[in-house]
Amino acid sequence: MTDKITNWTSADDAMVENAIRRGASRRELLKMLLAGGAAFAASSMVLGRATNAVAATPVSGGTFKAAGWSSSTADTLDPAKASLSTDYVRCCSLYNRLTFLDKDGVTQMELAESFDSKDAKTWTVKLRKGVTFHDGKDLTADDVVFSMKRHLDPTVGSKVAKIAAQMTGFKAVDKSTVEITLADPNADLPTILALHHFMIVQDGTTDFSKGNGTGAFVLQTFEPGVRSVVTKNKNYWKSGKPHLDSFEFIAISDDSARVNALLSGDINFAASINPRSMKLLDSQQGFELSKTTSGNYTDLNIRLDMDPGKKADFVAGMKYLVNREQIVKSALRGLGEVGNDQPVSPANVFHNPDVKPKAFDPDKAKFHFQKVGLLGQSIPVVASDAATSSIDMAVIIQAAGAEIGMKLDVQRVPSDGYWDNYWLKAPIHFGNINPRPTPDILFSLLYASNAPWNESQYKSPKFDKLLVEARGLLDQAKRKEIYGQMQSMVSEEAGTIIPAYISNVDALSSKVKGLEANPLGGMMGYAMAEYLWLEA
Amino acid sequence: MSNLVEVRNLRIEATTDAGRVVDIIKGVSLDIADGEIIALIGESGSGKTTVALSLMGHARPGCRITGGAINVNGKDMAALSEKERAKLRGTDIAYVPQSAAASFNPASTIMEQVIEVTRIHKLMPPEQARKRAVELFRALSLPDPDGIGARYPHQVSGGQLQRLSAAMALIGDPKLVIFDEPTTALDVTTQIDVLKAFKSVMRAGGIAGVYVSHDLAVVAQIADRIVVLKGGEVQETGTTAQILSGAQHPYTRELLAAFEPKPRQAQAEASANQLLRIDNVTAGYGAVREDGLPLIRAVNSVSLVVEKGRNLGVIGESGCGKSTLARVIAGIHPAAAGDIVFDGKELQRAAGNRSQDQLREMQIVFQYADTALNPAKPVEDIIARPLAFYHRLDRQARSKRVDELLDMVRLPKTLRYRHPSELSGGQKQRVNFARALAANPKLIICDEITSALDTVVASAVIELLKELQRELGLSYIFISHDLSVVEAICDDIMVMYNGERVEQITPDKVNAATHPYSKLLFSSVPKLDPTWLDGLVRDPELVSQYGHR
Amino acid sequence: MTMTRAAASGRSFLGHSYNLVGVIASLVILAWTLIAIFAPYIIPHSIGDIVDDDYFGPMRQGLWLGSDYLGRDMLSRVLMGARYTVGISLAAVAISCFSGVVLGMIAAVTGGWLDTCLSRFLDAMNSIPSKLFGLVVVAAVGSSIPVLILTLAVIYIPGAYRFARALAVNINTMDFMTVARVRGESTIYLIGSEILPNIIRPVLADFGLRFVFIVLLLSGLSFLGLGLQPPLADWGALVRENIGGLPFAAPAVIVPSLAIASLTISVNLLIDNLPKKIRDRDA
Amino acid sequence: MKSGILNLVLKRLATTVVTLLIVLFAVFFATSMLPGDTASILLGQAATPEAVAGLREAMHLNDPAILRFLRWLFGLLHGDLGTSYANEMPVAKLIGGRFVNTMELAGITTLLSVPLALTLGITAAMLRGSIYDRTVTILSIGIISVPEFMVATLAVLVFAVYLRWLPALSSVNEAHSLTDLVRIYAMPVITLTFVISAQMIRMTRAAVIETLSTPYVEMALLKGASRSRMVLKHALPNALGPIVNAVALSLSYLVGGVIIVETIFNYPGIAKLMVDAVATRDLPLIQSCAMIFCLGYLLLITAADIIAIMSNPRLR
Repeated sequence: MTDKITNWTSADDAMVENAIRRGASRRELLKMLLAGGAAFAASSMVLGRATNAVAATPVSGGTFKAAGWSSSTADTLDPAKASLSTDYVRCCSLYNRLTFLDKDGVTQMELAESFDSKDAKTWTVKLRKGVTFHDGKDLTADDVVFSMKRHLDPTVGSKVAKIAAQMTGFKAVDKSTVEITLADPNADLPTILALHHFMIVQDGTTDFSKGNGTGAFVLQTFEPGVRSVVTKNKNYWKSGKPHLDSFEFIAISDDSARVNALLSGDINFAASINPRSMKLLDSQQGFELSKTTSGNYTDLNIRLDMDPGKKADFVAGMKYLVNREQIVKSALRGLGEVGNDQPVSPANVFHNPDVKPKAFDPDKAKFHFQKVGLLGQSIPVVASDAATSSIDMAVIIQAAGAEIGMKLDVQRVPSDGYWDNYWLKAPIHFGNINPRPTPDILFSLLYASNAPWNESQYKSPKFDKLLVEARGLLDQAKRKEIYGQMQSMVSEEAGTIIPAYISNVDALSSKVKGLEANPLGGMMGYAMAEYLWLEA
Repeated sequence: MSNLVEVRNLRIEATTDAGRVVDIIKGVSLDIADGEIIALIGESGSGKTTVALSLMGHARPGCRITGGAINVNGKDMAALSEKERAKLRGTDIAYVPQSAAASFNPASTIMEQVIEVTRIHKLMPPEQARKRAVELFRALSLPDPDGIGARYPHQVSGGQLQRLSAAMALIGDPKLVIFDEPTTALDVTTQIDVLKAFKSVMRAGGIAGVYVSHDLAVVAQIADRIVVLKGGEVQETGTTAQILSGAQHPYTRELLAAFEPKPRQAQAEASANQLLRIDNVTAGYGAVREDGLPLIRAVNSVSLVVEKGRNLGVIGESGCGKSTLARVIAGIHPAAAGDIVFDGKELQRAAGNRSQDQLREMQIVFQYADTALNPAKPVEDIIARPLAFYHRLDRQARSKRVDELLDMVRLPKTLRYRHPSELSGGQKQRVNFARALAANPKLIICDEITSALDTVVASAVIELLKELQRELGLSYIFISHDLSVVEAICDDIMVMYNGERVEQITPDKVNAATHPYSKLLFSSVPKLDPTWLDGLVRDPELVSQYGHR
Repeated sequence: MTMTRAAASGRSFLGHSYNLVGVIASLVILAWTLIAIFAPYIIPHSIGDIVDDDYFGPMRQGLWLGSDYLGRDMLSRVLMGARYTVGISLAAVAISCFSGVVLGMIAAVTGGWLDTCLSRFLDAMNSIPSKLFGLVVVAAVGSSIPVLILTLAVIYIPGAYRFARALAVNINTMDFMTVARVRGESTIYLIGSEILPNIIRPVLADFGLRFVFIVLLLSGLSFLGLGLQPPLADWGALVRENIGGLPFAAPAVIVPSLAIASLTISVNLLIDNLPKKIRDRDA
Repeated sequence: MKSGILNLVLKRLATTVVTLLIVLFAVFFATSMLPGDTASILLGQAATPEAVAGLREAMHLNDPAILRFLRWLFGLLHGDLGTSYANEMPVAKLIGGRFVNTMELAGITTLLSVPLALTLGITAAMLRGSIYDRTVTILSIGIISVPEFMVATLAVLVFAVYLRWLPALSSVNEAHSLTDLVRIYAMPVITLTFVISAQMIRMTRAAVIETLSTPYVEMALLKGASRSRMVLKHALPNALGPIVNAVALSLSYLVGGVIIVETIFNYPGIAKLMVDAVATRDLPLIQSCAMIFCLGYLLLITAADIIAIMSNPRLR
């Protein structure tokens, strides 16, 4: 239950209290909340928190069955190759990372005991003692070095090869200490190593289908594209964990089929349910919704180096044309928060709330479009299912454009091959960015002049200088001030419009306890298996 | 009750496509005494089969028994329920179908089907039924009576199937047996054996019978009394002798007239030029052997000559290769060996390589007009097509010529807008012929064109052919298994047996044929005299060598 | 597949006998075709507009068929959907039946090696499941209306070919074909004037049946996300995107399914009750 | 007589091989036209040029497609289906479990739908023109006209969500007891039975009606046979040819056409595997699945022909 909800005021709290006293039914409550404009639909969430404030003590035992939304023959247990939620969940249950992000986005230690560095360039990592792999071998520095080095080898095809490139040297000082040297200073190294891809595997592993890690569960069966079953790791180094005996993870691509599976009791947990199925869940007893604003967003990119993005007025006009509230309400069914065209989400400690997005103003938009003579021309906008809800957003913007005589031609393209053929290439297209733990990763990945994923080709030397300066700073207050300034620059000057941060909603049966929000994504940053338990 | 069967003004109606209701049987009454065999005579469409079937209380789909009484063996079939009628079928009254080949279920053995009546009505245990069946097979002089039961219908000849269907009818010891034109589909020689078998079995069991047919000669051999039907009404009844000697009703007289041999006018003598000559032509089916001849040789080195203005008749039983010969001459089925000379010029074997004029001058007319005329096109288009194709006539000229052609074949002009399915058998064959004439041919090959027609209609068509020959100087090759038709029109007759030409004679020397097979063939044609069948004595050795055992 | 005519009274008109079921069915089909033609002019809202703040809204004044999952007007989307479902399916079935029948007749008349290799090839095509074939094609060239029409047409050509060839082979053995061939007629004449008139009636019945299969396959493809591009949507896509409304019987999912059913059922009924030519003018 | 069937089977095997080759070449040609390749799709957003190049090297995707296809074909002769690009597992292992699932579902559906369809078809033909006949015809027309995902979703909603009698998913690996098996297979089998039996009913009814109008059936009537004896003993054996053909066509749908049912019930069958394979451009997997569909179709057609021949002594 997220207890850190940004726009939840005490007035709303009072409203809920007296509603319960009057015996308001769940349906009325939902209507009241929606009408009240609070961009927060999952009333059961609130109900959950208000009634059983005292969390019951964890119960051990039971089999937990969860369903994600996509799987294929390309499923893998190799953390470096993990490409989607299904892979992350399985890796989290089998392996551990050096560090992890807790529900407040603060970096906590896991396999590492301590991270220290004087100049943020060379880091010494002390490993925890007494940690063993599933096959009984002890965790040593060599395993960490092997796990880090393999990201640089192109034949591995690691998803974070670019981020790992900045780590130039790894040395096993002794059995339980590792020294990491960076190309240039980066204060966020501990947070970076909390990414799922940096899970620690045993030295020399080539066949990852065994899932031999140090994690809370041991692999029982794995059929790519079908299912995986893991069982409790008796001698797990975290005492008292995990609570579950066995955890099965499958994937159901059809949204309504996934919800129906939950409702019929076949599965206890349905990840990332479609906003349209919300109404159905609401009418059933015994089910909860868990909403997390994790920083995942779908953005509309207008390339500044190509027509029509070249004309500043066009970009400004488009920013006025985007009705952010309607997108959150209709496209995301209220499960999201209005965005201010910059990548650092409210869930991140460095978020700068003072940066205000441009209000929805069709007339101003029309004025800008007329100035550059683009009114009435048909402008192609590429969207796809690959970028969540991008089609619904495109249709809403298209409808708004039609009102003022602006013809936006929405072209929906198939999802396979989208990132390869259309993303970063089409003049106006939608993208989708997964959450990243630190503003430094986000900015260097997306907005730096030489950024590999510079979606709108935003080039600003001043911005690049600030980026490098902030990276090496160890003083958090100064860094927050610089990152705040960078966020307003991006919101003003870049060609990328971020209408909203998408909240990830998972649905679960009331018997499942222990679930918390996490900035790295739904299902407690995919690591829920370790923390959940099943009430009798 | 002296009569086994008493039918009092039976009325049956049928509903046509457009829902119009038409009376097809208008008040028929007849009686059948015990052990008596009566014949129902009439052209196709006269209602004779419908009346016969009504004796079993059965009406074909679309028809309904609406009035009158049908007392059979004391029970009124019209009044009984379907269940009760079913009890009588096969036990009291049995049925012998027209084409036995189609009436046997291809998927089960002959014995099973023959003894099925005993199993349906639980008359006797299966073992006893089998023994009874074998006795009947022997009585019907079927070959290998013990073994034939195990075979499937397609492994047995048409004649044998016909006799097996009789066994099937008799196994239930019926009081009355209905024979529905059982021998029409058979060759003349086989017909004799079948009729002999029927007659002996019926007489031995003293069973009453109804023999439906359109062939007066056949009926004369087997029936005691004859009922003549036309348009669903009884024209005349009487004993066989009365009908044959002094028939009153004009229609009956017409039937009898069709049997007298027509006086033949003197034909143009063997004129000098030969229209068509073929020299030892061989053709057949199946894989071609190394000597270039096909495995199965249907036509075996046959030679013949057709003079201008004279007709050649080709006669033989089914399977003797006469149709294949016709197709070889027309080029439809290219010959494997031998050459064909037409109007002095050597013809290519396959029609495809012949010149358009050669194709035009030689036309072929087929037996079944239903398949020879395109059902989807009106008569005028069918006749006009050769005019457009060969003579490039424009619309008016074609339309005028079509009218002339319709007159030539004695058809009313109003027929031109009708589709073939709306014409009678005779009319269809005339349209078929008009199409051939449209090409102004020199030679017309007629392949069994009258076999599917009633005797009366057939003789009319023959008359037409003769007139046209006189007017247009045509010559015909007339192929048939029916001697009387060939005698009526042809100047020379060629007899074929087993793919070979056994003899060529002129019509007047028919009785003085030399080759044994021709003798057997010509002697098997039934005569109007009722005692002919009993008196017929056939050289057994001849029959065994040439007849279809 | 003949259904007895006893049920309906037979009225005759223009030389054909009609019956009640056949007439009703053809009226329904006519209605949908007219809607398909005049859809753009009669729809109250454009199909992209969001007109209702709530989603899966009930039927009411102004929004006669309720609203869909985004709050768009269902009536206009169904009417425009008719244009795509009927239009695309009709175009596809026309192409597939035309080419299937022509190929079938040519194969039957020429026979020999052309017949065998054509049959072999099209039989092979038949073995690839239709939805997967659609998937591969759309994945290769993207999904636009012409691509959809061609894909649907190609999927059903083998079926039309086999059906027409069987009929034509039957007609080919008839004597009037032999007479025409001996006359030296060309293959085109044999097909056009001799065979086609005889097999046109069963081919029309097959045409109707294939139309139904194509409508269903189109909605199947939409289910797999391979159908039309938003905001365009044929009925199958409408059912697919509003499937979320099924649990509480939202009109948004019920109406398009009824539309599909009404069209396919009436086509099926029409096939079984085609007007019969009156042929009882006795000689 | 036996030689009749033997050379038919041999001739049919020859055509099967030829057809199979045609299909494999057609599928190869289609897949080679697909944009992008396995490497770029697997890397997804992280697909930088050198990462893609590195992965292609690892998967040896660099040699030309035609060569890879021929190597797969050559491997096929030795019964080796090649290794999947996406996860380096042998294709046979990937397909193995799913093939069994598809066959199980197809088998159970056949056992249920074929007898049902035949009885309905035959009885409708026997009682032609009656109320029963018309209801069966209208029902079969109705069922044919409803898209299958409607049938499936409705079934799930009614039986799984509201009534909770049956599981919404068919997790086949939890079927330990017979009751489990029945519960798990109930829903997909019911849906599939709906989808394929309608067509079979119509075909059976038409075939039986046609044979009922033949002379030998009328002969049986004239021998006093009852209506049921006429149909079962005389009409049906001769109508077997077209009926068996229709059944074969419907069953071939069960192998490849059930992608929608598999998606809704999350049933791990081959159709979904083929969809994944196309999405990841996994050439060996696509070819193997296409081969299975083609073989399934051809074996069914051959079986239908053999049964038709056995039932008709004239051809035997």
